[in-house]
Amino acid sequence: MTGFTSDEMMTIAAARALKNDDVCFVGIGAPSAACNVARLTHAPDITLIYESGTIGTAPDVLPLSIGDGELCETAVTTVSVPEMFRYWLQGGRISVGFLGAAQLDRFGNINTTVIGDYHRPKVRLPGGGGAPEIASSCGEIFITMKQSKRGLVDKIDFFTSFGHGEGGHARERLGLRTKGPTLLITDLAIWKPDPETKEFTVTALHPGVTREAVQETCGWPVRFAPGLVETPAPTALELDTLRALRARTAAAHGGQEVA
Amino acid sequence: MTGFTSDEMMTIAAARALKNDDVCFVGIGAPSAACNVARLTHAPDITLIYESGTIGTAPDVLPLSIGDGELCETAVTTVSVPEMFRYWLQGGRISVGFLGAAQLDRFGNINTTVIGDYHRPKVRLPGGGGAPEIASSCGEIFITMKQSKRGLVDKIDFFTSFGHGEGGHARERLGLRTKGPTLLITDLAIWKPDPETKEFTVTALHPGVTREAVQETCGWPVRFAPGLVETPAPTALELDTLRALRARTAAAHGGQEVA
Amino acid sequence: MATFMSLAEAVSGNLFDGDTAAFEGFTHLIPHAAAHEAIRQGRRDLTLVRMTPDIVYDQMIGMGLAKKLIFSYAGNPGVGLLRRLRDAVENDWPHPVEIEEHSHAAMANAYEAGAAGLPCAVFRGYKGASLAKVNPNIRSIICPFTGEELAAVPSIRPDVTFIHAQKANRRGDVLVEGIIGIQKEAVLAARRAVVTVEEVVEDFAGVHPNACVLPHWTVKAIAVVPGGAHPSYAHGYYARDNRSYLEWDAIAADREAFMAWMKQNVLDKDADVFAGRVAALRAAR
Amino acid sequence: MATFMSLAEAVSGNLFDGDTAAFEGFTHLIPHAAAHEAIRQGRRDLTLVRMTPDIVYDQMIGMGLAKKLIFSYAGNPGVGLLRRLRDAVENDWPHPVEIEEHSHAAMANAYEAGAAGLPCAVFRGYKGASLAKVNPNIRSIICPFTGEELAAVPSIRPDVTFIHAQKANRRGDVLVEGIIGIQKEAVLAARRAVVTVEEVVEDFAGVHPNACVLPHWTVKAIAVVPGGAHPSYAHGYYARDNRSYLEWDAIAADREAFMAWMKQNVLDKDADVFAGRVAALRAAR
Repeated sequence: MTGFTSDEMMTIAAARALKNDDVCFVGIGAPSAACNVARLTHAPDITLIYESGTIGTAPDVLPLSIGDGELCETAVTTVSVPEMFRYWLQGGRISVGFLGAAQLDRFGNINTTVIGDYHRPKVRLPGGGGAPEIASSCGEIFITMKQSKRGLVDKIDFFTSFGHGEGGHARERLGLRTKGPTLLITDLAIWKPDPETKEFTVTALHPGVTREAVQETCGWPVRFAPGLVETPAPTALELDTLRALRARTAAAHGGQEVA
Repeated sequence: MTGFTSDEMMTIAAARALKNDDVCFVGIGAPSAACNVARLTHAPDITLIYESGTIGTAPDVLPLSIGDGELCETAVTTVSVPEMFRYWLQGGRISVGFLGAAQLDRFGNINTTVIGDYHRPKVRLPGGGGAPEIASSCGEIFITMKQSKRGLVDKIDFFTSFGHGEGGHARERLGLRTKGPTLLITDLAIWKPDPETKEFTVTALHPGVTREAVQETCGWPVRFAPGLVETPAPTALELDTLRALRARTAAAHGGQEVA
Repeated sequence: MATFMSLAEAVSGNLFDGDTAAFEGFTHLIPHAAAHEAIRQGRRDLTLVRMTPDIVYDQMIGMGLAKKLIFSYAGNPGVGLLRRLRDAVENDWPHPVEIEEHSHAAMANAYEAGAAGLPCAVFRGYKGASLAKVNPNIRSIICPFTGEELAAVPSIRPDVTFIHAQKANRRGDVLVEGIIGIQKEAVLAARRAVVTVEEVVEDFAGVHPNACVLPHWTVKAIAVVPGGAHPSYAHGYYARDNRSYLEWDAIAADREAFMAWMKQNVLDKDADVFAGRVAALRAAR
Repeated sequence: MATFMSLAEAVSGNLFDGDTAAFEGFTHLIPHAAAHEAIRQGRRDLTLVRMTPDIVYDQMIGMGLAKKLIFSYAGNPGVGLLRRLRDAVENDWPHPVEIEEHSHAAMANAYEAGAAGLPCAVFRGYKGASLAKVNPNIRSIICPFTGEELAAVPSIRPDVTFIHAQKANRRGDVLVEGIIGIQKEAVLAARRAVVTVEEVVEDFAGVHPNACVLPHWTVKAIAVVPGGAHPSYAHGYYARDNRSYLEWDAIAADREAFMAWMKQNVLDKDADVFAGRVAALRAAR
């Protein structure tokens, strides 16, 4: 890996998954960067929605919170939070929900609530926010996170949001009519659920990444797809766009890093 | 009765019932005139709300519909119709609802739906519109209508909106926590519900009106309160205000009468 | 994705025999031009949804488009009854029309629930009201926390919703201002939405951030029809034609007068006539 | 009826020990000045309701005001965890805090139901989510038309809601613009509402007809506190103080550093300091 970082590769691979006609519910952090890189490269007409109520927003820099002023200033319209969750999310108008995770299991179930017991937690995490209903109401879910044994775990401590449950047809059994997690993009690889078992399976390794590196940073035995390919390296345009966005963001936020 | 019509007396008596700090849900026609006369005389700060979503409106002329443009132009704010019915009416923020009626019984139950059988009606009337929930959600209900045996009937054909049902504690039995009809203002008299039976009882006769005239235009045996008084005649200010409002309205609507 | 096209194309491509269709606009911005186009195209067996049917549905019912009507107040605002609707309900002319009647609160909540993707709306209503006895679609649920009985009605999910709005921008976003009524909900509750607009502007620069805007991806087709709400009005463009509402009472009172008026003013015309109809009303706004 | 008064009077007259209180503002317009006044007045045993507790509740919890917290996302936006809240939940410091945790969708619906005067909110949510197992206030109802199971949560009806807004007019009507969040619902759901504003204007002439305005009769008290949202922001007035959010992480990490910071910046100050805190941030907006 030369010329770009694994974090840049992750963000750019995530950006590529978005289409020009997607309506995307954006979480903060890595998803926000990926969505805006998509908008600034191959998907200029993508609709980005933040849960603060800003619909069709086009920020020049990445927001530090999901409710930064620029999101509103550049939005097509800004609605109330109840309307956002009722008409736009629950109403089924979002094609892609982009989520991060503190803990993730092989079936795309996410924990951002607690490490340990819920009532006497070892670590109290922020909780779900919009995630439980983003996971059930969006057409499909993309997940992005850096790999680590603490993050990709055999069993999550708490189901903050439901992915494919114990796998197979778990979603249908719950009455869910949306696809759930269809894509996991990490700093090392691209994963897609097996059509039958719904277990996340590596379908592409980022340039220079080995199978061993993926397994060493994952808490379950990794399956690799038969037709495993290499993720195309970032193009100059993609890298320039992401770096310029990050530079504008750093300047605007007074040198602050975006989490 | 000289110097004013019975219709003018009715409107002015209705206007007097409104207080400066009332928040009033206004029906069209006579209620609208009464509410605006109140606003232009003793209740300048009254909040008038029309079901089109216009809150705190102050029209210079009477609207022909509940959604005339001037209602919006002079309103403090204009909200959507679902918000109007959820936050403002059902939310319990309206102190007085003003209703008219095609048929009314002695307990303040109103029919504006059908004459005859619902499924094979003799006359199909407009229906309830906002009335069913205005009748249950407003703090109290004022009713205004001209007297006639066709209007004030022994039994209504259809309960479009519920007043005091069969009387007594019927509202409490239904779980209603609002007062329901507390005042009926006709072209001949002022009626209030008996504290026990909830039957409308005449408490004041308009100037020059006899008990016989009230009975002749009412379909049930009329009860008169012991302390029956005479409604004070319209003052010059009240009459001038109502007539000027009607003149401005006629001019603005191109000679059209307001129903 | 909104596509700009003629009103005739927008109607023929989105309204089909047997559809459940909503033409909404609460007194303001009533989509009369779209309704007239539906009449000209001779659509049949429609389930027509609208809180306040008024003239626009009186015409459609009288011309035989309606199989069923879902509504909450069937009057000519400020004038009186709807005579074509009455003739259908009382005398089955031109054919029987099934009715499903609600209160405004129920219809508003049902559109809201439709926009929110829910199967039903829950609200406090219909207490002691006879409609709950004659309409099997008025049911109840029990609050699992307080035990209170609340009313429930099915959400409204039209196959197609027609609205009239002030403006679209070049991308196809739609701006509705003033008395916004139930338009946003009616559009978002529908599978397809068709919007007629007064005009197309480059963008909505300077519009209030919380104005009612329907993004282009919520709308199927946009047709530019200046005056398309007449005799209703468009806030900022032209006033309500109160005289037409009054005159309608006499026209609709007689079947032959009605048919003659519809031939002359609807069947033999097209959407272009609406601009002329509001010309004299622009000064008043 | 809204009465203009000092923030100290507005808080002492409307917030009492044991109250259920909401301080709302979704990232934007967070009522920090009102929260600081509540801390100075030493209120206790509060049930604090807020979708996104963030710094404002981290401070109140750390200072011992909270008996219970009802929330849906407890993070320092863009920074990380809330260390005072964690210390209370994990270590009972300064005392145990009961938590009732929901999703954003549930909280938004619960405020909406509160504003709508309903006992509960009904929505499609919590499918497969563990919260439904640990929070007894997450229940379900069955749609009487389709049989679908929907989630139900109790509506939120605070004793008092505090919000910060851009403007009041002389009558006491309040204007909120930009990211309006949950403010209207939080005010209308409450028995009493207290609003801090950036400024008072003669009237809202020219404001968009569908802007978010809370009429004066929905508000109890208004206090003029320029900068009162700092380190949150006020659209059109000043930018978010992102640096303060980052710095909070270190301050809140240590109990003594926290107490010293609170003494210096809250207990020993009054509402007048907020104007100065945003002075340098006005240029950015």
